[in-house]
Amino acid sequence: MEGNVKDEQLADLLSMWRIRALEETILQLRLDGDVVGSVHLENGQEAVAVGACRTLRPQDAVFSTYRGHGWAMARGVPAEKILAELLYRRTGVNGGRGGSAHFSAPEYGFYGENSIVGAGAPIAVGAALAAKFDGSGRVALTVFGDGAMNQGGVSEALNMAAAMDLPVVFICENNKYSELTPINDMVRNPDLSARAHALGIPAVRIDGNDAAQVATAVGLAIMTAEHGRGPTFIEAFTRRITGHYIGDAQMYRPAGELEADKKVEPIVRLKNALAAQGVAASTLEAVEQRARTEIATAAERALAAPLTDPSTAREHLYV
Amino acid sequence: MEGNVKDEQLADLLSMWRIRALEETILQLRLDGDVVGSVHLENGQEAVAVGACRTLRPQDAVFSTYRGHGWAMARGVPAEKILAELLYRRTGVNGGRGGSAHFSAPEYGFYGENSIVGAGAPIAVGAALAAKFDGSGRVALTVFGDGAMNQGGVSEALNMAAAMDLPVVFICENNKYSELTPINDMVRNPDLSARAHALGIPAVRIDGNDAAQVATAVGLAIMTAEHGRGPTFIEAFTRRITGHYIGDAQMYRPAGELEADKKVEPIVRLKNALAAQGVAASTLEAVEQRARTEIATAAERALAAPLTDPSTAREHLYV
Amino acid sequence: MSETAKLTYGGAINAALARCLEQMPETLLFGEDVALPGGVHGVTRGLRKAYGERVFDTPISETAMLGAAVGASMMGRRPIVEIMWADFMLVAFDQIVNQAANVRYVSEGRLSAPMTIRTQQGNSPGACAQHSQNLEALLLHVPGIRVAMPSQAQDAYDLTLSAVACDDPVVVIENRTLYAGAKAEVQIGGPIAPIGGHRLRRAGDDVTVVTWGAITSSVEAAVDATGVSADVIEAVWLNPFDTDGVLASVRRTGRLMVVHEANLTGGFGAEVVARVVESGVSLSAPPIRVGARDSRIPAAVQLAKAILPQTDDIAAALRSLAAR
Amino acid sequence: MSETAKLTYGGAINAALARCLEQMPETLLFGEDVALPGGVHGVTRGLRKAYGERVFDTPISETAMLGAAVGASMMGRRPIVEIMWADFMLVAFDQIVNQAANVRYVSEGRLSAPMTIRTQQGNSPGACAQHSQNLEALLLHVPGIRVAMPSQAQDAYDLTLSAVACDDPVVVIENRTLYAGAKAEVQIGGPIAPIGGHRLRRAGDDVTVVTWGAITSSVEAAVDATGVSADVIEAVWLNPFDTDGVLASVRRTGRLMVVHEANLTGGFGAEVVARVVESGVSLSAPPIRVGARDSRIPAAVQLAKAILPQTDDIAAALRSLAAR
Ligand SMILES: Cc1ncc(C[n+]2csc(CCOP(=O)(O)OP(=O)(O)O)c2C)c(N)n1
Ligand SMILES: Cc1ncc(C[n+]2csc(CCOP(=O)(O)OP(=O)(O)O)c2C)c(N)n1
Ligand SMILES: [Mg+2]
Ligand SMILES: [Mg+2]
Repeated sequence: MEGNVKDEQLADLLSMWRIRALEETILQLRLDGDVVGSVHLENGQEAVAVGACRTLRPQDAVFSTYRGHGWAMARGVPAEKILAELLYRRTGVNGGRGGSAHFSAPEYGFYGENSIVGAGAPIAVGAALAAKFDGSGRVALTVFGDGAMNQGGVSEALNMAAAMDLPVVFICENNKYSELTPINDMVRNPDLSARAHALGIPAVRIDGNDAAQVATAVGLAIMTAEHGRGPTFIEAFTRRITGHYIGDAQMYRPAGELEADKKVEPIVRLKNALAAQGVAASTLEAVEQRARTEIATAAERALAAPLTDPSTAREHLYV
Repeated sequence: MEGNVKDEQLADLLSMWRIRALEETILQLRLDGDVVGSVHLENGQEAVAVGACRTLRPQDAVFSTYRGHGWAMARGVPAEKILAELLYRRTGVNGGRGGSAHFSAPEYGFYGENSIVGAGAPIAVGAALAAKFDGSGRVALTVFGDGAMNQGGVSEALNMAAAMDLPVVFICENNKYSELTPINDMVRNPDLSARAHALGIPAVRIDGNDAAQVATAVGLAIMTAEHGRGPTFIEAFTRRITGHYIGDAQMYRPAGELEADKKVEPIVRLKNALAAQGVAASTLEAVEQRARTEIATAAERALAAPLTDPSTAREHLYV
Repeated sequence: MSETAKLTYGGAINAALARCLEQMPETLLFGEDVALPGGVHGVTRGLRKAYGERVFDTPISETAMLGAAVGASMMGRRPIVEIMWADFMLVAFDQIVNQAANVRYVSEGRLSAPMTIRTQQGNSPGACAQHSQNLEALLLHVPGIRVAMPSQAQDAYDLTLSAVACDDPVVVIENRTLYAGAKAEVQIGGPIAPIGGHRLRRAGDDVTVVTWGAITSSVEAAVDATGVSADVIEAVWLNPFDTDGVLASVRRTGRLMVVHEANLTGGFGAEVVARVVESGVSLSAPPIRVGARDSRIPAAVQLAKAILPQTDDIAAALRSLAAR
Repeated sequence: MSETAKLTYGGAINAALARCLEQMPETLLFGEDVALPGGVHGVTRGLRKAYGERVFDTPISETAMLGAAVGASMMGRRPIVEIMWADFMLVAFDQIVNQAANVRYVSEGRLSAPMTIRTQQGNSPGACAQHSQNLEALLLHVPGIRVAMPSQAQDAYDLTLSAVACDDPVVVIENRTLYAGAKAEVQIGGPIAPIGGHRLRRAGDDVTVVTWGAITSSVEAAVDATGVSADVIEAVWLNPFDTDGVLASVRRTGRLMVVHEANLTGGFGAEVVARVVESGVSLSAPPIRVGARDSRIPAAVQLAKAILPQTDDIAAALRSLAAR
């Protein structure tokens, strides 16, 4: 058991490093001008995606927000295809049509990012509804931010899933901010999970910087769904340790907050935990290195691929 | 004190009878073809409007739904003007432009019905927001049904009012049905007030067939607002003892339900209570008669008024 | 397998939905009050009983309903969702415009959203401003969705089937004033037609009238009353719109009139006019649009009449156009 | 009191908002991230500090925000609410179309909704399909609201003031690609103009080009590049639309072209074409519309270019029109 835990932790560490390296690579590509437009990184929030996605089964469907690169990767989408998407290459998951904030890769169970706050939740409810009839055993997982809880469609989705006992896992990544505004200024009751609870949905508040905790919660949610007991709501506390988007000067952060957040961010934390268990620094180093090498290779390949041909721009509007 | 209570009860009885007589008159006008289109009566729900409106102050603003004739009347809009509105007369509160389901009479503090489920709630929040700056001391009261709780805009309105401490009284008239569908089939947790509570809003569940209870709750809500403590949510249980709209065959009601509902409807109940306190049958009779006479006179006058001139149809689109 | 039945417009839709549920096991049918109560207009009566849980009632949550249709259709279901009044789409327009319409295109064809939205629109006597709008133009500016608008029982049947069978999102806009009209012979059970095309309701030489929706019957009445020799083209499919069919007629008649119940400014009539004149087809008179005056719709019947296009307005416009 | 200042487009809006807050005590300014952070594009920077609680941040609740604007304006406030992207209006379109637009008309003038919605729209490099739409046509089909669309700093200043001073709901559609452009001399502090009117950006004899929004500069570039002698009419107010101004020009030039960034079908260009041809003004060539191809907007810049109208497309259309 203990050995297993350590292996799992090392695997989580690798997954998180992959996402971190992906995001850092994207940042660099954006600063270099290879990637353009608005880009939302999830540095610091990796544990939620990693813990959730390692628990999901192949038949499950993930619906994320614009902050979705890491979710896609945790779901198994190759970094090269994600990077190629952001670089508008033919080899991108959608040939560049989705871009950073709106891509999908259904072949990996990643049903897409969404750039309308809260809009993924009702769509996930639909994917769960389909599961009621298609024998897939699918659970739909949708992730959104703390701010999204104030978007009416999310309330509607929660209620409909509850009323119909639909197999949905709602994950609210509470990273304390909605863009540049603290969530606690925008609500009276800072316990967002209470809203789900009030709708009759089992709701937990967990440490979202601990992949194992996320995995546990999602595992229970899947079982709940499998038993026909419908949705679960998970409020996962985490912190983004970058801006809301690339270029965000983060003036809204109180002094010292970012530094504090960086001390509890999931990679640092897990590294510390593993080191405390006696894992050698070189082993930990190697994990990071492996991830960085993978992503670097992926970036090279993505950059080398041809841009999607503009003559295809009008295809696929209709069947 | 006891005498006062009895006087108050007799006054409530008269107010409720006025609404009942109004609605019955409208029903007859609709069946006769004088009134056309979709009409939603509030028979059985009168105590909510009566209890709430006798507690409101002149500066307060009411926002109701399509089921709003009684709310308007309880707020002081003369029956004649309401009937004239439904009859598309020049003397109607909006000259017939609003009709049964969408009229307003701001001069009486009745800021209008709304035929989009839930849409009045955010607008009431705006009226309350204005009060924060205009020195009016206004409290905005918005009433909507149980079904409206599943409309996202209502959740948004509740949260915004809570987050900003705005003086709003949210009244949910839980009459068990949304059109032809039982609310309990559309939610998992039948306690709708829990949703407001989860947002940090004081929330009570009361007997909406008792005007005194409604008045008490609204009185407390107004005080809460006056103290700058923001919104209150009141779930008022009531029953409509007619169809959702005129013509609704009410096939969805279990056998015996309507009969049972009619035994606890507010007028019957209050009459019984007054009788038990020794009020003479003739006194109670006289109250009803007074209301019926008033409404009959109002209907006659409304019918005698000229139709709004069609040549005015294009006026007032813009300033 | 094709046979005929005497059906109202509403009955024809009911029959089409029954056939979809019967023959396409991936269909789902849901909306407010559609299942146990059979719909506020009775259009879906009996379907819950016949097809069980695939037909269900929803909370008053248009965003969740439409979102659920998007998600279920992405997974291969074929949801048919009812928005009780077109006006109510607007609380959830995001799920149509930003979500459903993007699924196929943005995913580069990897995903699709074969969902059908049934709704109904327009004024009926005494309906308030929030239950009277004709909103097709809003949908017709949105690439990625299809729009159909039947006004006769046969088309109601046929278009519903074509919409449900279509692999893209389709909005079928019905009209509640037609549901319980006279019964007509409806061919049922025949092959499902592909989407698109128009119906020629009158044939003539001097004017081309393009119209759609319930007002088509007023157009027919106006043509009959004036005796003007006119092609009356009912655009039962507005997207795809049969521009070629319209042009072929206008080339012959040299005169174009477009009639819709929606208000004039920004209505789809402008698009029809623009396409015709851009084509360079020669016109013997300037085209005319007839639509509601730009206004909100008052509940008062006598006021609404002054806003909405009446048969007489159409006839007058037709006469003046034919005379030029 | 009028003076000039060197301002960007965004700075001009900021100055106009500051003046509104200063001179009209009934104004309120709110939206997501507009107050403490000063707006995601920095347009509202400093206003919270200067005007306190009348400037505030809201939850991500467009329905509540817009509803709050409706309610506050009914009570005599003059709310200015920011919808960060026009695409986001669609989650709350009901509050604009079914609520704000109805207030004055349905109440027979007893109530009004003097609110201003500021939003911005259009594509910018890399923006996804849900952050790229040009949605003015949807608003322009809605009687009861007004729509303005400035593309230059001076107009951004002037129109914002006129919108806020207007006693009806006005949507001011800005464009984020313009916010941080070059500074221009802006006349500030002058009298507030009534709503309406157009701007003549180029004067010529052979073609009338009607356009609006950020694409106006592409139109100017195309006119300059081709050397075609053209009136370029920027319709900074789309509702009310200055039909007379356009007709006066077309009567002289005999040729009409309309250019917008929105996709063609159902765009407001159709309305402009329809009004002109209905007027009976004689044209020497069929009118031409240039707009985005009917498509969703891909994030990939090279694909978006193939969808959105480029200066070259406009120039080519202009040449061909002038040559006919
Ligand atoms: C309907 C809508 N409103 C506003 C926005 C603009 N917006 C994009 S992200 C964002 C903040 C979301 O905050 P949160 O839900 O906490 O997610 P986070 O970005 O923190 O992960 C906002 C307001 C949007 N995309 N959609
Ligand atoms: C957004 C919207 N969706 C649907 C409707 C149709 N509709 C009108 S009343 C109603 C039921 C409302 O039920 P409830 O909120 O319980 O109020 P009640 O009628 O019982 O007073 C529905 C679904 C509507 N008017 N608006
Ligand atoms: Mg957040
Ligand atoms: Mg109810």
